Amino acid sequence: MNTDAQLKRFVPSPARKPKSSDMTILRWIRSRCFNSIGNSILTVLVLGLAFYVIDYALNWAVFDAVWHAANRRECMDISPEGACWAGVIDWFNGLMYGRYPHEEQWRVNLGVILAVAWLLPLSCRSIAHRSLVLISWVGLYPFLGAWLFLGGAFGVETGLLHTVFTSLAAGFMVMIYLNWVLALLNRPSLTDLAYPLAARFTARQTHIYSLLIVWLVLAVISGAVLSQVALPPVAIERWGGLFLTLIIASFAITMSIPIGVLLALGRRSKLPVIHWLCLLIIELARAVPLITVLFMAVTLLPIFLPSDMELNKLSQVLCAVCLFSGAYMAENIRGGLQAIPRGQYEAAQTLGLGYWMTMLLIILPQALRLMIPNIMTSFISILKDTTLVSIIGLFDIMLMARNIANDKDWVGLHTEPLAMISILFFVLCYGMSQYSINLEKRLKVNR
Amino acid sequence: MNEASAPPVRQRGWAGLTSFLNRDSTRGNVIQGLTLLFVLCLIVYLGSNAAYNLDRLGMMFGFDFLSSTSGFDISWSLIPYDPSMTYWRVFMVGIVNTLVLSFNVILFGTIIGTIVGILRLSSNPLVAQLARCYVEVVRNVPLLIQIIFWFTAVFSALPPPRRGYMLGDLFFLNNRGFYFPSPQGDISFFWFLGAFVLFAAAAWLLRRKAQQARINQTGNHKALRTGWLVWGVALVLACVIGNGFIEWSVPALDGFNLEGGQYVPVAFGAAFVAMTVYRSAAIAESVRAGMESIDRGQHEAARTIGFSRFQTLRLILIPQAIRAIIPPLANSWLVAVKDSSLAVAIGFPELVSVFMQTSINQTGRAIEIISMVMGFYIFVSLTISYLLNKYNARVQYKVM
Amino acid sequence: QEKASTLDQVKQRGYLSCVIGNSFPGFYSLNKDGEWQGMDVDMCRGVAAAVFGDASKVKFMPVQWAQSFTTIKSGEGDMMSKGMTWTLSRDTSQGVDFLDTYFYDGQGFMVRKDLGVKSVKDLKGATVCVLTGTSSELNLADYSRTHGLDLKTVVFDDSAVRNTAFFNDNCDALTNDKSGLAAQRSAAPNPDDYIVLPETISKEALSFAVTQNDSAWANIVKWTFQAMVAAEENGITSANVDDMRANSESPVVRRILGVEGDLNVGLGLSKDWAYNVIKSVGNYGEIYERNVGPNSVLGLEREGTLNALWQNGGMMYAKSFR
Amino acid sequence: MSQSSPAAVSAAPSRPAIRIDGLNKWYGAHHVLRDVSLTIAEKEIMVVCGPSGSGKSTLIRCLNHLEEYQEGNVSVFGHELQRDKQTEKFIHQTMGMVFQNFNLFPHLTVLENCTLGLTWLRKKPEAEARDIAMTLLERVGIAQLASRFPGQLSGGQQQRVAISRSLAMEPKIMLFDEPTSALDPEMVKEVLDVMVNLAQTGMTMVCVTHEMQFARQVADRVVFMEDGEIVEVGPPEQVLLNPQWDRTKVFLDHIL
Amino acid sequence: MSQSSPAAVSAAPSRPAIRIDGLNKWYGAHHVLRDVSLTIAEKEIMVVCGPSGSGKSTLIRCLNHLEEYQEGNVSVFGHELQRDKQTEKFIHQTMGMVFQNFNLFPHLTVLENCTLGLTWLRKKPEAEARDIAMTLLERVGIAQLASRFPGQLSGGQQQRVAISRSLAMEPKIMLFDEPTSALDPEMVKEVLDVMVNLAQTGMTMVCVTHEMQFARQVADRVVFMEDGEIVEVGPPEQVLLNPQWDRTKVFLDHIL
Ligand SMILES: Nc1ncnc2c1ncn2[C@@H]1O[C@H](COP(=O)(O)OP(=O)(O)OP(=O)(O)O)[C@@H](O)[C@H]1O
Ligand SMILES: Nc1ncnc2c1ncn2[C@@H]1O[C@H](COP(=O)(O)OP(=O)(O)OP(=O)(O)O)[C@@H](O)[C@H]1O
Ligand SMILES: [Mg+2]
Ligand SMILES: [Mg+2]
Repeated sequence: MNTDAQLKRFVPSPARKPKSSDMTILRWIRSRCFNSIGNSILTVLVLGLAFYVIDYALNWAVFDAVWHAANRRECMDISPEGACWAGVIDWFNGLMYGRYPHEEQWRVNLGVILAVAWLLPLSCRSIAHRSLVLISWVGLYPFLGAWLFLGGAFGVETGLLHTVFTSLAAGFMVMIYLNWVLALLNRPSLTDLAYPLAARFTARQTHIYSLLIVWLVLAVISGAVLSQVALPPVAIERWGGLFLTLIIASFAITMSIPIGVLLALGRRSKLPVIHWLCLLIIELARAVPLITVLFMAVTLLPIFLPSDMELNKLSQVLCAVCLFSGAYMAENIRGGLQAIPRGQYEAAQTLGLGYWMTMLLIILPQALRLMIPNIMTSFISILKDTTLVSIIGLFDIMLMARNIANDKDWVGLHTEPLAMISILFFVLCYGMSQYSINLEKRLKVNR
Repeated sequence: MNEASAPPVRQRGWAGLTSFLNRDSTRGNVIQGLTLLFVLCLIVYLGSNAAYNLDRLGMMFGFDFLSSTSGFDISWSLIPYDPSMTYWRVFMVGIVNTLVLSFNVILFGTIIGTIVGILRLSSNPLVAQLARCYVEVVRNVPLLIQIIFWFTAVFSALPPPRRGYMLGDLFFLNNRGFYFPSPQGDISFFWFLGAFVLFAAAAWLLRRKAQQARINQTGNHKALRTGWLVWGVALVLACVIGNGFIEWSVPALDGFNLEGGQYVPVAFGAAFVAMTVYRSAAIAESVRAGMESIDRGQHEAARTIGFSRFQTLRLILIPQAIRAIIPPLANSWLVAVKDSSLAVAIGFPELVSVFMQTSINQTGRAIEIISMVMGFYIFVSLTISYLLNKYNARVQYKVM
Repeated sequence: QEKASTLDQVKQRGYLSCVIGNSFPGFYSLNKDGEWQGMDVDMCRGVAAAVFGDASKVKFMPVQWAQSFTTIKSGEGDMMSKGMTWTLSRDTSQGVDFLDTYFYDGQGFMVRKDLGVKSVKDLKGATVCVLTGTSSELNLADYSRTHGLDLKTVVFDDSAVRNTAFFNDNCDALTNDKSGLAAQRSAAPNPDDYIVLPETISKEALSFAVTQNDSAWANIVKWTFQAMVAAEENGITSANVDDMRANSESPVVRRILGVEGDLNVGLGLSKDWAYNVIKSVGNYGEIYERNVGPNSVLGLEREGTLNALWQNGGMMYAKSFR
Repeated sequence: MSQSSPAAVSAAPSRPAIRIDGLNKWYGAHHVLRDVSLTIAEKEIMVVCGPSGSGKSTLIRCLNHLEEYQEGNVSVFGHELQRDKQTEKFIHQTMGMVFQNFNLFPHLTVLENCTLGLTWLRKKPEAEARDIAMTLLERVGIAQLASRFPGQLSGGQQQRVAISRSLAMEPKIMLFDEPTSALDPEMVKEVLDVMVNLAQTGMTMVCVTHEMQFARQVADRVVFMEDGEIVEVGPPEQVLLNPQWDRTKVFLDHIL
Repeated sequence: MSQSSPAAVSAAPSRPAIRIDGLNKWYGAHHVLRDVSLTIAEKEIMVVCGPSGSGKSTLIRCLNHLEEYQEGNVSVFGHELQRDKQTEKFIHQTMGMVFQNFNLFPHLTVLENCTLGLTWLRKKPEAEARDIAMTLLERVGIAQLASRFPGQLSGGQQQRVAISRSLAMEPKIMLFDEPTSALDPEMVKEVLDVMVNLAQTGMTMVCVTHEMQFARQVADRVVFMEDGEIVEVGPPEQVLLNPQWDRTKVFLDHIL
């Protein structure tokens, strides 16, 4: 046997780059597209079809299209074959904001910007309470947004609860942004700054108390500032267009996750009553078309609720859509829960985590991540399904678009608005699905 | 670790009660009891509200309206219908139309979807990309828009009856619909059907026999082919024999429209095409996912044995993928049935259109009608999931 | 328990809620600024002006056909003005009271000129496009049965889709209230290719409806409309109403405008209620002109129709303000 | 090396850490544990071996109540197991477990895996939890990987994280279920080294493993199971080198 | 035991079964095989070992063209591998492969797994195919399980089916990629026994494995790889007992 001293030392030879391959583009095409007769025929067919479709679509939508005209008749006189985009452009405002008053539309824009801005600090990895950003967005932003969109003198016309929560939301947003700045400057967060103060009152869970202190202080300040603002009220009936579509869709999307989680956990529960109840809700909601659920919400709900209850169509529809999307989401999440290996539950159990902690800290984060593609698909279908609210008469973008054909100037203009919102939906939905693919890839790196 | 070292002892009195309450089974029962109570209260509350409201609004509840005359016409119905028939008949017409539409969508959507799904995995990048474009475009635009698009932009744009397309004076396609000859008289048609069923059954038995023979000894696939052949011959025979008994009614131009024969309206065509296209995209995705879910090792094992691409697909991949594909597929079918309700937008007389819209408008019986419609969809959904579960139980891989 | 009077409810709520539909050009439809416009809409605005003195205090509730009546019955909607035809069954079994007819219509047919059809009788075997849930659908079935026309119906939920279908020649004829036909004709790629057949196969009296057995409220709606017609009869317009109020000598005009008498007391409204109505929405003629007249989307001539004033041979006949 | 006295080897010492008494368990009709009785003393290191399906995992999972059993008793430090919150809590505070396939939480970093229990259950401030975790990670030699995700580690490294995660909760007893059998041959040694170290600190350990080298080196007693029964118990010299039963010998011939 | 002459051990014999010449392979930028050259004689039994990630699997997969490579040549019985139908066919007729995780077709019974290739590719009548398959299944000792589905078998049994399935196609060369590493310790032996038997029939075999017992028993030569390179080749006595390189020794110390 060789002793260690006699052994030769192994030094790996350095890695090198492959010699450049002799594969040219032409050869690549040949090897992939024309490598057999069948394949060649297919290739030619595909090219022909693509050419025909693209040529026709471009001619109609771009080359022969009319962009400026006073009414439909003028469009037809200019170019009978092409699209008449002028009507869509004329109605653009209505398509976007529905019946929202002209001079108040900035509030819609601001609300959307705030919604996005709320999430921007997520880009900073070191920000304090990073996980709370998303949670607060779901839980608090709606109050702020609702106040912006509905208006009313703050604290006077708005209800007490709404006032309080709007202040809390505003305070939280300010806190997120202050924390963001502090994190960028590499300084301790507000919570840490308030830590000594909180430590005076309590020994345990001090960081939670210090968070609460900072939040409440900021909320009171922002509430005071907001109370100086009086936005003219805008009734819910005036919401419409893309704005309404997005409100319904985003509400349904955000609510579908908590509802779905609860239903899914309930369905997996060992307690028979809970299990069967959740199973019933999920299966019933999934068995019927959304249209019937919507119809039910607007025709039957008023019958089943107390007669003096103020209901508006939007809230009825939101209820229906949430229940519906929640049931679908529950099935996705259940799939995710089932895919989590038993070992994860056991590992959590041996650490001593209870049921809810195991779910919140260990299982749900994984299940949701695992199901991102399915969840995203559900989100996309929720967004698409919101067009159905037009059938029961909510003035979402679809109904606004269909209304163009009833306008005096644009009587009968039908295809162009549809084409326009098709493109819009395609962009939105495709964007979402690409984002989900991206997200999935990014999360996979961690695995 | 200090807190945990003291072993707890059995406690009595209050402490015993808390320990009783702490026990998992007790907590479970309490939670369940509360839930049950809550649900019951909710039902009672909603019920009493409904009773009060119905009374207040002077609405009636009951299914007596089903036997009254509807008074409105339905543009297309597969079962005999005229305005002097009852609402129950309207319900039936709606169901039949819904089922016919969704059955066709399911059938063709599945076929096209499977093809597109497999094309998406093609090694020809052009083909794969085209299939991808198809799927992406179709599934990212709301179905409602697509239905309206197909109706207004394509089917309505067909030429009118007098200038429509025709095939040998038998089949006609125009902007009213698709017309084709139909057998006249019920009795002879049932003869034909009977002959067909009989021959099909005989052929099936033969083929089964042949298959068994193949399994037992003979090695080649001749027997199998014979089985198929017999089936084909039987089919032709059934047609020929059946034809002798049948009188055909052939559509012909008369006045405004084609008279005679059978037809399907363009609304059906538009709804059918839009929904088939939409469904096929969804199914293509399931098929692709199913194919991709198969372990790479299976491809490799097949390749090392020497199977060609096609043989691998046919012998190894598809039989396995089927198991992964069937559940989402069945789900897709279910969605197809539900989606058929959107055909209301272009006036195809399906269940929601004739019953939940027109009939509610005429009678005002919202609770009854909506619950009947929901009941129908729930029934369909339960049936499909029952069949699916049966199937799943059958095809699961045998494990220890 | 006794239901509070609708008038009190409306006053307490601070606005009038008016049941309309999604879209019926000329009667109610959205314009591109998202404002409701049309004849029905103006009627509601008039009532709001009568009650509050402010025509903008009205909330429009576009509801489905299916919910029209329940919305009124449940008290959610105060009045319905959605081009609803007054029929016996609706009046008796739907829990509403129909009031005045503000527009006399009738169902007609539009066909392509080149079909050479001159009368509905020639339409034997034809395919007809119709909107679902309307009385047109039922009338059509009746007419087809009584005259043995064997018409085939194609039903639509959405008028825009129905129109497109018709212009694409999917049906031989389009049936609708005649008021609508003109509008639909104007939407055609080439309006001259189409004609409206002379027959009117049904009577469509488009009327208001309010909840049953609340005559105080019914009176307000009724008399608001009467005020519009009476104003036209007496030559009061939104333009000259101030002038008339100040200077008119006519006792009728003075009574209408609340300068004289106490006609408002019985209604429970303010003295200038009718003035407010006319000031904000105009008289019946103005409303007609604005929404359905020759220069509107519908382009309907008024002369010689039932909707003309009685002096001109129509049926618009104001009851006495006395 | 094992530091236990001969007394600990031959008989249970005065204060048993775990006492198993006539344990019987069925899966449906399948009788997987048959009258298992065993006493494990404090600071004892017990190795369990036996062929596949003999019930080793089931036994060890019964000890910390991951599985329920139908008959018999298990008591830990005199505290009898039963299904209620308090016992559960006590058990999980007393025992740590390391699984065959690590069961790390893949969505958390190595550090977060280790601090999770400390911050959420022991309510330690984040900074303190971090210090504790880092000390442990250093002890198993992977402090430099603290910010990685489990998916980015080799099997051996993952298993070491799993051990740290358990140790962070300061258990008195550690259970190992085939901690090295999912590892590449070269990585086995890393993990075994950590376990040998741990054994030398005087931790009570119950360890299912086929690594006979390890058993010989550190075990106080070895248990050989077959078909849900304990065939042989004794010091490693006796069970591994000089088995009394034929079944034990056949098994050892195969795996050695 | 191997019957090869010393000549076969030291140098390639006159007719090489496989000849690998300057093989280089990259996964993206990752250089996984670096100038690998090796000649395997007919009837030779070659064991490949090395640490995880050293490219053993990649090498063996290049041999039967499951992977493409960027540089170098592989020829089998004088046929150079390239991407065309004929070579593919030749390769798959000549070589059988057994995978680490069996890759049986789960939707077919054991028997159908073995006869599938015979009936569809060799166009044998079903009865004949069945006889061949049954003979092979008997040879690996699981004829009684022929009608079960793979999911109903233990790992060792599954691997034996996989071997039969390959053998049914009458390959001249068998490739094994860690055939026993997914198995329970006791089942390893079943499979190794089958492989030893196979080796004795004079089959050419290339086998990636960490079972040194097996290597010593049947291998004609052992290849040790590291980082995509061949570090050492030679008869097992030399490579396993008396390695020339430090890396080999470190590795062997770990796994033995
Ligand atoms: N959840 C379960 N349901 C039914 N039977 C089970 C279950 N878990 C284990 N078994 C059976 O119980 C017996 C003992 O299993 P156990 O996992 O304890 O064996 P083991 O000794 O750990 O084997 P291995 O070395 O393979 O891990 C086996 O026969 C197994 O098939
Ligand atoms: N499909 C792939 N894409 C990218 N890299 C790969 C791929 N397959 C293997 N590798 C990398 O190539 C290297 C060699 O892998 P290979 O599987 O050949 O190793 P091995 O020696 O078989 O290891 P093991 O003993 O773990 O099976 C590894 O570093 C691996 O990460
Ligand atoms: Mg085990
Ligand atoms: Mg490998």
